[in-house]
Parts: sequence; C-alpha cells; structure tokens
Amino acid sequence: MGWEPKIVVIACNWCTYAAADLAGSLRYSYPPTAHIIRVPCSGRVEPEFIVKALINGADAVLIGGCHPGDCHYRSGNYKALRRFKLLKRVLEELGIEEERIRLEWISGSEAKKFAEVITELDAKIRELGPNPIKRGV
Amino acid sequence: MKRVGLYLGCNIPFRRPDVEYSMRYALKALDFEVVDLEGAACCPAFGSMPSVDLLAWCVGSAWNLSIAEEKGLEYIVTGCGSCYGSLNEAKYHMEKHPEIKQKVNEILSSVGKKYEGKVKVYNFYNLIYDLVGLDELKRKVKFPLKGLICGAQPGCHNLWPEKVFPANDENTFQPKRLREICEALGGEAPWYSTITDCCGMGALGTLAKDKSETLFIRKIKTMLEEINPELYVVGCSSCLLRGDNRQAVMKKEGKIDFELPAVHIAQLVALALGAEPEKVLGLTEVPIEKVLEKIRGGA
Amino acid sequence: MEGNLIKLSEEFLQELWEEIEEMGMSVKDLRRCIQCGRCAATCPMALAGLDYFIKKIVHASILGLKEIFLEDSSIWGCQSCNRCVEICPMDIKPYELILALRRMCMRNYAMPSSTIDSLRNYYEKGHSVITAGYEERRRKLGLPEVPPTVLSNEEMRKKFQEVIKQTALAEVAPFPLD
Amino acid sequence: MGKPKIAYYLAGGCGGCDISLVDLSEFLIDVVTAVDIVFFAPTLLDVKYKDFEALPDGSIEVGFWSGNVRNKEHEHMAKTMRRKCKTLIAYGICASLGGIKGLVNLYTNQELLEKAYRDTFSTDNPTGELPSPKVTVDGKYELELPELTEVRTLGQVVEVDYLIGGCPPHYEQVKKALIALLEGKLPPPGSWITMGHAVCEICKRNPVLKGKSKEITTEVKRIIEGELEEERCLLEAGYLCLGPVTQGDCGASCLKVNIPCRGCGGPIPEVSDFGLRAINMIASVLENEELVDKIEDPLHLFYRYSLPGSMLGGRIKK
Amino acid sequence: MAKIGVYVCHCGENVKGAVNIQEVLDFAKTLPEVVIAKDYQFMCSDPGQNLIKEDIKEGLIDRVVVAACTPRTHEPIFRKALEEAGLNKYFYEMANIRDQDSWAHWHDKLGATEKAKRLIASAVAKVKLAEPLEDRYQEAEKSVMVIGGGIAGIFAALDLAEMGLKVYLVEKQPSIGGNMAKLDKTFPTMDCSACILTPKMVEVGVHPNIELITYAEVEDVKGYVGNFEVTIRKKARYVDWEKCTGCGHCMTICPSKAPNEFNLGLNDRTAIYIEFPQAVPKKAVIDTDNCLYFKTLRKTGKVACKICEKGIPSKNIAGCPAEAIKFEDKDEFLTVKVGAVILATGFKVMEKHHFKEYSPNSPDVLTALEFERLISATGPTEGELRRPSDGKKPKSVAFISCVGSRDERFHTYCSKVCCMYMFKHAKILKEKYPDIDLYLFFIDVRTAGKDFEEFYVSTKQLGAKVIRGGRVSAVDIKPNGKLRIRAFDNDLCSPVEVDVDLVVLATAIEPGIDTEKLGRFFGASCGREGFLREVHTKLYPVDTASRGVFICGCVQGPKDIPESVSQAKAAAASAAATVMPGKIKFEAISAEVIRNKCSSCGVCVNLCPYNAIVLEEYQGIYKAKVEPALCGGCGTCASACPSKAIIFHGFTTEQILAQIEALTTY
Repeated sequence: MGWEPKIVVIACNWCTYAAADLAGSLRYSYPPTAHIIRVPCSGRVEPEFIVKALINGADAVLIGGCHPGDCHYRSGNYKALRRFKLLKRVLEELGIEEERIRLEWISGSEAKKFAEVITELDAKIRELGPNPIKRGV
Repeated sequence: MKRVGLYLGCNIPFRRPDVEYSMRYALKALDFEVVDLEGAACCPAFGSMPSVDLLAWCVGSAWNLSIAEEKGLEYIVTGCGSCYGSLNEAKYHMEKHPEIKQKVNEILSSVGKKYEGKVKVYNFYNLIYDLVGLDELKRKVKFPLKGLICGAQPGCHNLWPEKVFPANDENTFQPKRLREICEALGGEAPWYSTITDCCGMGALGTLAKDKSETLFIRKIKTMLEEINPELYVVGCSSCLLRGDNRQAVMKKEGKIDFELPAVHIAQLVALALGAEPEKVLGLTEVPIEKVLEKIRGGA
Repeated sequence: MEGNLIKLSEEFLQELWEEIEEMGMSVKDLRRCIQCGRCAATCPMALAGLDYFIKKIVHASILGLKEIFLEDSSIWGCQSCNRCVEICPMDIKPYELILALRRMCMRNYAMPSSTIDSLRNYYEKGHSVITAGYEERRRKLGLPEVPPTVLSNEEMRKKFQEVIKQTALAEVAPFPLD
Repeated sequence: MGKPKIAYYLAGGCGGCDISLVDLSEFLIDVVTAVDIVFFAPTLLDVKYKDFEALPDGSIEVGFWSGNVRNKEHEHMAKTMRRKCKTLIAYGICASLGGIKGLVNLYTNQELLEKAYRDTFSTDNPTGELPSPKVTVDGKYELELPELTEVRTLGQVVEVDYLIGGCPPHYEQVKKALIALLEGKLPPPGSWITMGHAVCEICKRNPVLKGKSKEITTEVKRIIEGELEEERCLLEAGYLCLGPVTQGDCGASCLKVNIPCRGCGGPIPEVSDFGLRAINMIASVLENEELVDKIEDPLHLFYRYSLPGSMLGGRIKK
Repeated sequence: MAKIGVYVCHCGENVKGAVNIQEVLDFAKTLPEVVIAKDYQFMCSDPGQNLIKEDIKEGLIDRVVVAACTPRTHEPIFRKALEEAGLNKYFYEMANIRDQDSWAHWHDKLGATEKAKRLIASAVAKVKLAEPLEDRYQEAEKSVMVIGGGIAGIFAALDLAEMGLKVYLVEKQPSIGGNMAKLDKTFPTMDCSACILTPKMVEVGVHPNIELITYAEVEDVKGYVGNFEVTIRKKARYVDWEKCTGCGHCMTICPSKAPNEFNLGLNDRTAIYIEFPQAVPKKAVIDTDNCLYFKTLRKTGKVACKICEKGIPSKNIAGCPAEAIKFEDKDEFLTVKVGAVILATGFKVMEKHHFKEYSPNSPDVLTALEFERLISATGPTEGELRRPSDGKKPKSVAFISCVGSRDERFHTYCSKVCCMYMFKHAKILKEKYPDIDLYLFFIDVRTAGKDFEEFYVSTKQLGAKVIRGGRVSAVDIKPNGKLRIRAFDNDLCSPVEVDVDLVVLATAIEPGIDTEKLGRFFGASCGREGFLREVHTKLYPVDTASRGVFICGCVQGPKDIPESVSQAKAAAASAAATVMPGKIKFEAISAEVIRNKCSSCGVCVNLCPYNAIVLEEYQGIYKAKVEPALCGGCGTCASACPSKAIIFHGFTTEQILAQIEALTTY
C-alpha cells in the first residue's frame, strides 16, 4: 500500500466528537484517515499538540469545537480560536501549508459537516502530498 | 471682536438678499466682524451633489469650508437650513470616514487647497443663542416687538440629524431656541403643535408643487387655529421662500384664505436692533405693514 | 408595471443591493427594518401623498425592486428633513438610502430635469439655484450686484471647476464639463 | 588534585556572554583564582586549536560554550569541547536555543549573503562580490573559510550537560551557576541551571504577588505607543510581555526599565517549546479574537531567541 | 509496568463486518505493556463485562481498553465494571471502533482495520499513563435562598417550603409583592391582581419554613453549590419591627411628604410609611432622605421633629402607640448558609423621558405601569380615570406599543407582554366607560398564548380601535391641552393623526438596576440585553452557568405572570433536586495546580469560566489554586499555564501527547 494521509483530529467531547459518532450511526462514509483524540473542550488543545502531531508525521491536524456561543464550558472555544489564530499565523510564516492545520466548529448534530470536512481535508492532503516537515526529513 | 464668516449659499444672495442684508446688519450690531467668504459656492444643496456621489458632496462642502479655514475663522454662519444641514452633514461624514477626508484633500490639493475640519458651521439663530446669548440680545434691542405673537418655524434642517450639528435644541421635537429669541426681542412665541412640521419647500416643491403646498397649508392652518400669530418667523431661508413668496402666489391663485406675514429670524433681529425697515423688509411679498406698524409705530 | 401587480425577482434583488451598497448604503443595516411605520407617519413625502415614501422605499429596496425607482420619481421628492433618521428605532438611516438610490438612478440617467439644471448651474456658476433678476434686488438693498461668492471671482471659479471635474459628477453629468 | 580546569569558547555569538562574566566584578577574581583557565577563545587567551586538541580527552572539568553553531568550524569545536570537557555547559540563550541570530534559519544562506553584501543601502560593493568558502589570495595562497550551516543549538550537535539562559545571562545567575559548579551542587544532567520560575514571580509590576488577579488584556500596543505606568503589569496594559513564559533568573531587569520581557531567559523547565507556550499565553490573555490580528510580526516576537531550538527547529521550509 | 488488557467487541456484525478482528487482536498484542488481547461478541453484555472483571480479579491486568462503540454512551458501563472488580474506574479507556470506524468505513475493510489498530494504540498509550482518580462528594446544606419577592420568588419559595426545605426569601423593598402588586387586573382572565396575589403573600408571611427577610440586599457571596454563604444587609428601618403592628397611625401624623414610589410618583406618601395597604410584612419604615428628623439632623445637628414617636402633645395627638420608633436603628448584617439559590429579582419598566418625540414633559403622557396605578382601586385616584394634568376624565386615550422595545437604540427584544396588557387596559376602560374612544397603535399584534388571541378579538368587539403598522412617530402637545398622535396605518396605507386626552406608552421591560451585579455575586452571567442568562434555552431554561444557582421570572427576560409562575415552579424543583440528596457530586476530571511549579503569573485566573481559580498564599507567595468544587472540567487553564504547573486530571498533557505519538507511529 502506498502513502496514505494521516489526519489527527482533536475534538471536543460535546460537539465534534458527538458529530463524528452521529456520522457513524447515519452511515455517512468518509476516508478512514482521520483519527479523533477526545478532549473535553477545544480549550484543552495546546499548540504543542498540533506541532507535535505535525513533526511526528501527521499530514494534517484538525481541531473541532462547538460553535461560538455554544461552548459547553461557556468560552473554551473562544480561547481555542484565539490560540489557533495566532499559532496559525506563526506556522504559516514558518512555511507550513495552511491547509494542514484547520479549526472547525462542528456541532453535535452536524454529522454531515463532519463527514464533509474530513473528506475535503483528506482530498486536499492527497493533493498536497506527505507532510514535508516530518521528523528526520 | 468676534469674527464670523458669512456663508451665503444660493437662495439668500440671489432670491432674498434682504436676509443677507439683515444678517450683515444684525451681526455687526451684535459686535461681530463679518468676514466674506470670497469664492464660496453652493453648499452643495441636497438635490445636487449629495444625490450624485458621497465623495463629490464632501468635495463640494470642503471647498467652502477650506475657504473659511484659510481665513483663520473659527466659525461661519448660514441663514439657510439646507446649507447648514449639507455643510454639517458633509463635515460629519468626513470626520467619520477619514478615508473620504483624505480623498477630498487629494482633490483639493490639485488647486492648492486643504480641508482640515476646524471650522464650526452655525445657523443664524443658534449663533445668536450660543455666542451672543439672550440677555445680551435683549440689551441691544432698540425696537422691541411689543408682545407681537410670532409663529416660530425652526425648519427641519436646523434640527435633524441632531448629531451632526454644533448646537441644537435640547429636545428637537419640542424646539425652544427660536421661540426664546423671538421672546427676547419682546415678542411672544407660543408653542403650537405643528412647529416641527415641514413647510413643503425644497425637492418636494419642485417635484410635486401642488402636493407640497398641502403641507404648508396644513401646518399654517393648525398654527392659526392654535395660536393665531401675527407673524410667521422662520429659521431657514427655504421656509421663508415658502412662507412669504410662495404664500403670496397661493393667495393669488386662491388656494388659501389667510394672509400671514413672514420673516426670517435675521430680519426680525435686524429690525429690532434698528435696521432700516425698507431694506430689511424690502423684498417681502405678503403685506407686512401691520407688523411694522406695531414694532416701529411708536418710535 | 401593468395594473397592480409587482413581480418579485431574485435577479433584481441582487442588482439593486449591489448598486446601493456601492453608493454608500449598507444593505445589511437596511435589512434591520421591521416596517414599524414610525418614519412614515411624519415623512413629508407620505404626508404630501407621493406614491412612494420612506417606509415603502425601504421595503421596496429590501425587495430589490429597482425598476420602481427608475420609473417613479418619488425619491426625488425627499425633503432631506432627516426626521426619519432621527426617529428610526432600528437606526437604519433611511435618508442615506434615499441618497444612495438617487445616486443609483443618476447613473442610470433617471432623474428629473430640474436636477440636471441645478447640477449644470452648480458646475458652471458655482450655485445650484440662481434666480434671475438678482442684480436688481441686491442693488435695491445697497448690496453689491454680484455677491462675493465664486460667481464674482473668476479665478476661484476656474479652480472650483477644476476641483469638481475630479468628482463623480464628471462621469454622470448629462452635460459636458469644460 | 589541582584547581579545576576550565575552557570557554565563543562560537556564533556576539561576545555579550563573555562580557557578562566581566560583570561579576570582584567575584571574578575569586573564580579566576579558584580555577585554571586552559582555553578561552577567541576573546581572552591565545591558545591554538592544535594545542587544545592535543589535551587529553576529559581533562577539563567544565567547558562553557557561548553562541550558536553556525558553521563547520563551530561544529568541529563543539565536538572537540565535548571530548575534552567532563561537563559541557550551553552558556547563554544562543548556545541553548539558538538566540536572536537563530532567526537566520528563516532564510537561505544565499539570501542572507545577498542582503548583507549587496542589497543594503549602505553597502559599497560595485562588483557584487560575495564571500566564498574557498579563495586564492595572490594567486597562490589557498584560503578556506568554514562552510556556513544552518544555525543549530549546541545541544543539537553534541550532548549538553547544562543550559543557562539569558542574552546575556544575568551576572547573578552566572554567579549562582559558578558557585553550584564549584561546590558540585548541580541539578540532574540535561537541565537548565535556573530558579525554575517565571519572570512574573519576581516582577514588581505583577499584581498577583499582591494577591490581586491580572486584568484581561483589552488592547495590543507596541512599546512606542502610550505611556507606561510605573506599577502596572505591562500585559494588562496591552504590551506583549513574555514574562509569564520566561525564566526569571534575570531579576526582571527589563521590566524595571519599562521594557516588556522578550524571552531571552528561555522557557520554564518542562516547556518543550518556548515560542508555542508564548503564543498560547498571549492568545490566552487577550480579550477577543480581533486582538490577535493586531499583533505585529508574531514569529519574531515569539521566537526571537528560540527558533533553532524550537520543536520545528530545522524543519522550516524556505 | 502496567498490565493492559485490550478487549475488542464485535458488536454483533457492527464492528466485525468491517474490521478484521483477528488482525486487530494480533496487533494489540504487540503494543507495549499490553498483556492480554481478547475479543467477544458483545463486550457490554454481562458475559462480556465478566471477561474483564475476571482478568482483573485474577491480577492479570490493571488497565483496561475496550475497543467498541462510543465512550459517550458506554464508558460509564465499563467504568462500573472496573469498579466492581476492585480497580479504579479511571484505569479505563475506550477505542471507538464502531461509530467512528466500522460504521463510517463499512466499505473500506482494509482502511477500517488499520484505523481500528491506530485507535487502539492511541487508547493504550493513554491508559498507560492513567492515574487513579476519585469522584468527590460534599455535604450540601438542605436550604435554599430565593432572592426577589415578586410573583416568581413567592411561588419558588412556597414550593420549596412545601417540600420541607428551609427557605430564605430576600426582598429589597419593605414588602414582598413586586411589580405584580402594582397591577390592576391581569390578562387574559381579568382577575384582580391583588385578589390573587395577596393570599399568596400572606402564605409566605406565615409559612414555618420560610424566613422572610425584606428591606434587605445581598452584600456578599462565598462558596459554591451545596455550600453558599450569603451575607445579607438588612437596611435600617428606624422602626422596631418586633413592636410595629402596622396600624398606620404614624402615616396619619407624619408632616413630611415624598413621592409615593408604589404609585410611581403619581401621589405622595409620608416619610414614615407602609409600602402599600396589603404589604407583607405590614410594617413601617422611615425614609431618611425625606424624614425631617434626619434631614435637620444632617444639616444642623439638631433634632427638629419626632412627631411619629412622640406625637404632638399640645394638640393631643399621640405618637406611635406601639412605641416602635427607633431613630438610632442601624443596618444589620446576617450570613446564611444555603445549598442553592434562586434569583427572581424581576424587571423595571423604562421611563418615558427617553422618548423625546413623545412629549415626555406632558403629565398626560404616562407609562403603562403608571397607568396601571391610575386605574387601580388602590391607586392615587382610587381607580377613577382622571387626567393627571387637570383631573378631568379623558374622552379619548391612545396606547402606543413598542416604546423602547424592538428598538436598536434601546432594547432590541420584544417586551412580550405589552400587546396583551394594552388590550387589557382597553378592556378595563371600555367596560368601565363604554363611551371612551380608544386608539391602540401597534407595529403588529402579538398574542401568542393561551386564550390571548380571543382576548384580542373580544377587546376589538368592545370598540377599541386597532391601528397596525403604526408605530407612532410623534406625540405633540396642542395648546388646548390635547395630545396629537401621528402614526402610520398599514391597512389604510396612509399616515393618520388623532387628538386624544391621554397617552399611554407601553415602555419596554428592562433588566432591574442591579441585575448584573447580583449575577456577578453568584457567577451567573447576563446576556447582551442585560437579563440573566439561562445555560440552555431549551434544556436548562432555569439553570445558570453557575451550578446551584437558578433563575425565574423577569430577571431572565420579559414574561407574563403565568410564565413567571411556571418558571418559578421549575426553578424550585431544580433547586430542590440539587439540595435534597444532601450531598453533591463533583467530577474527578478536573484541574489541579502543582503549586511549587506555579510562577504566580496569573494567566489562568481570568481564563477560568467558572471563577474556580483563586490566588492563595503558599510559602509566602500568592499562587493559583483551583477550587475543585467550582472546576467545570474544561481544561482551558491547563492548556495555557506557561509554567506547566496545572495538571488536568483525566486528560493530561502527557496522555494526549502519547496518543498523538501512537496515532502517528502506527
């Protein structure tokens, strides 16, 4: 088997993780290249997680949270957005393709959106090819 | 001495120079140095440049204001509500949108002009109210109005939108300033319920003459019913054209059965301060002798 | 328009919105209008009985009925009294809409002839309104025959025209600027 | 046993770290009398590389390395130092994390040379000459310059025993480190020699030390904007101070003179990437998302001293 | 070394149909520290769970990974199994190989199998670093404080008291009753407000489980759900309530007058006063701003008047017969411990002065609440409709809706009750004075509610004139004393005007003055419009973001009486459910500050949405500390800590990094 993209998804338990579950029960299919790490809230995501995943060879990292205003913990998603925006600015300047890191608000009911986002991201990564900053490269 | 730029506009110098005369007279009598704004143009009126383009409007207004700035004036005065409105609104737009101001200046700089936004634009009655004061005005009156009942009409452009003007009534839906000036001159200016109603002059007067006249008739009839004034005193030259010149025509055409002499507040102030009635009221069309008689009769 | 039926078309919506946005009015703000009618009760256009007055104009704009404004001249009857701006509870600035619509019509050459006259006067003489016989009236009062405005100052008039030529008037005026 | 032998080498650095030794003033005399300095290049002693290389391996007690590893010569010397010294210390932020000069990693050597030798306004180089690794002088002498490599931290080239932050390290910190060395009271190998806590903990501006919480940062200001209040936390006031993420061995010197902390002290132990923690911290204190856009040049702000030593390190695409 | 057992569930065909179980088991066995890898048809069934339990009991494993469906539904089941087998339940992780794998990749068996392997590797990596955690319980006070004694607060208090809970009802005014006490009749049934409210007020006053604390405000709040410590300031009354009999004698002799707030200033009351005739408790207070004793004492230091106490002996007028006057009275502070709190402080109505175009200076332009007093039998005119300006009976009245509501410049929301009370006003007037002319100006008529539309139609039948699309543009005073209304009539498509004698403005219902402050005390936040916000509009309509703090009535937004009462009952039930069991569970998944690593930078404090992080002295320096009971478990603080001093139990940084490592390695 040739190269297959590897996507690390860090998803909030209440929205995006639930959306992924729902996508399964509705039998929406999407590429099996995305793997969720469950966290209570997108506010739990540290920039180090994203960079660690990238240098370890993840081809893309997706952070999934609740829509603004809907955070189960009131405001964690806003904190996540601030951190993500700033991190993304820096990583882009360091030459990391912007498509490889993504933040999406996917509510617990947006199973279709979850499947679409993963499908789209997978296709994009196949277009871009393997992550060039993989450790040791 | 306080210096004030006299911004003429169009209607006043061409159609009702008696208002120009009165403003000059009254301002001098109230210790102002009147500075002419040579080269000033139309404000521009709402139906012209403002209806063409926002930037073009601002360029037109900034042209006038830059002339006042060149003369080192702190403020200028208008007798026409449209000029007062247009200049102040343009000023407001330029303050709110620095990018417009910048573009305006790019254009003005091609003829060596510059707009900074330093000049305040007053209308005649607010200038008197704020910079002279009612007490001072009272002191200067030579021919008091002797209880003359005035129907005051500040004029829409002198009131709204509130936020653009340097001076205004506390409640623009219950204006008092113009009335208080009439009272300082010795008259009475009671409240009436159509005081803020539109006189019907302006764009509507051009577009739909007959319909526009109904506004005037409705307003004046209510006023007559409620306070039966002897004189209609307006704060805006457009209101004067409607209240005097057009009223005379309407009367001739048999559209109205009343006759209410009308003056601009500048005329009334000039008259009370001692100006020659022939010049102050020289162009008045609705007969005004009775009013003049009452004011000057005993003098 | 035939009879009393107005067709609502998606195509027009977009077109009008784009145009009025371009002319300085935010359609997003406009859409806040809940047609409460507060402006209409004291709008001079409504009180005078024009076919379209501010409340209807706002609604027609939200529906994108461009043709109405090109065919009906009501918007040119707005008195610019700004009362609507002052009392609008949704702060949609209806008067700014009127100006934006006029600007849109101007670009489609749908304006009353009086507007053209006043613009020509404005450009040529510096005054939108010049009433004949002013010299006589001024002389009678002992004022100089020609007022000390741009009209009496050739140098300033040239500069003034120079300035005005650089505005949008140059693009839309139905007369030459030279 | 005689006095412990000491070696010091300045690689890709500015010499500031050497000067911070001088700042020890009288204490330096105690140090110099307590140790035997066998090598101090290139600033102090004229010891030839050959002679240094000839010393027995492991014969030197402690080696100090200041500056980053920027060329083949540095690399060679790093390996030599490692062999000769029982304990090797990355001394200063350049040695530890790459330092300010580590920012060159954002560009290719070609770009940098062009900038330095051709493109600047003040450069007078009509023929557009660039330095080249091999030159023949007078047609006969072959001169070889060490080849430029990417900036690396000392730790990326050889194993390092201890790291000391600072640009340069504060003399009090140097003093503490030297005493620890002389007394043999060292932390576990691989550690930073540090107080272990952030600048905030010793900063007079920090309201937390008075039991009050910090206010949320509602604006983003550049240092040239506005007036700095003497007592106020700079982060609260909108200046992007990196005090919370930076080791506080400096005594908050910059803060005392109204300069926000720029992070030269390096990260607090257990932080794997200074820049990422800084990004995280700043984004966390801001009131809203819009403020993020107001931060100018975030890369240089957050990675000013630590780019080569960051997690992404040398894996930057040019 | 951990001993990890991996259990792969077939879920019948659900997993097995897409994932090659044997391949996954073989893979799992290769993972570090995995000692057992087994499969079973239904892991969640009893035999499935027993597999795990037995392995634990036999000491074969001390960590468990179940590869099956989603932890969102099945984690609790397996955790319980661990607990039953004597292992800490947090030594458990789930690999979601059904919902997020086999189901989604049904037609890609190879892909699904590979993904299952990685998900298991990730779970194994996480569980390896798991730490034993304990859920915590704390004792809860079996009592509730209700703040606000309007109709909502009254009902909440009564329901709780009936359940046997101790209730403290705190009210700012001297009497409970709130805004409802000011109303004349109530729509749509037209009950007299006082008739239905007063008995309930009395019930509150005598209920053995309710401690009524009126003329009092919240001063400070400490603690959290189960253990709130609320400090109440009881304002000085200057009348000894123990002695005061509420006879009202003082009010007949007090010489000093002030506007009567209860009648919205439409008449005067004395400086010593009982708030209104039906007040509960019916006790007098002295208003020191207007009392001559206090006024002169402040100004001159001398005592000028003690008539209420001493009477006027020269005229044979006696003072307070109960000897209850107490000029030296002081504010009292009282701290109460309660398990839960209900906030029911209601609303206020906008005043008319904001609306310049409606001639607010005219005494004949009234707000609707003023009008309520004007037509109320206990009001200043004893229920007779008379114009404030001249005392004459108006022949025509205009009612204007949406005054300050649905308005960008004031309040964007709909005040909800105005349309209905305008009809109520019309109905009251029409029934009393059939000849009166009524004009009701609406933008549109909103009558969504039981029996509301019928009420509207029947009011129209009485002859009230309804003008729609007619937000009034101007109210102008005519010199003859009439008020001219200018509006637009959508149905006539024309501007209309009418002269009336009286104008009633349906001014907006807005948040009470101290709503935000009160919310801050209790950690309940306000929405954009300033009302306290519920956690979830549909599912948690009376819960606030602060656990154990509930809201009901208009403090949450405009609503009518039936809705306020229903909400009050809901809040009472929720509060009771919180405190009744006597203990409260706190999640084990929470943040903790390792204080000797903390650098006192304070970054975490503001990040916490629950205000759970406090600064506390530790070895002489203020350091952060997470109050475990307040921690909501989001982990935002742990992510941010610049010193890496905060551990987030259950999702530690090391665990997540290990998962990333695993996902990217295999």
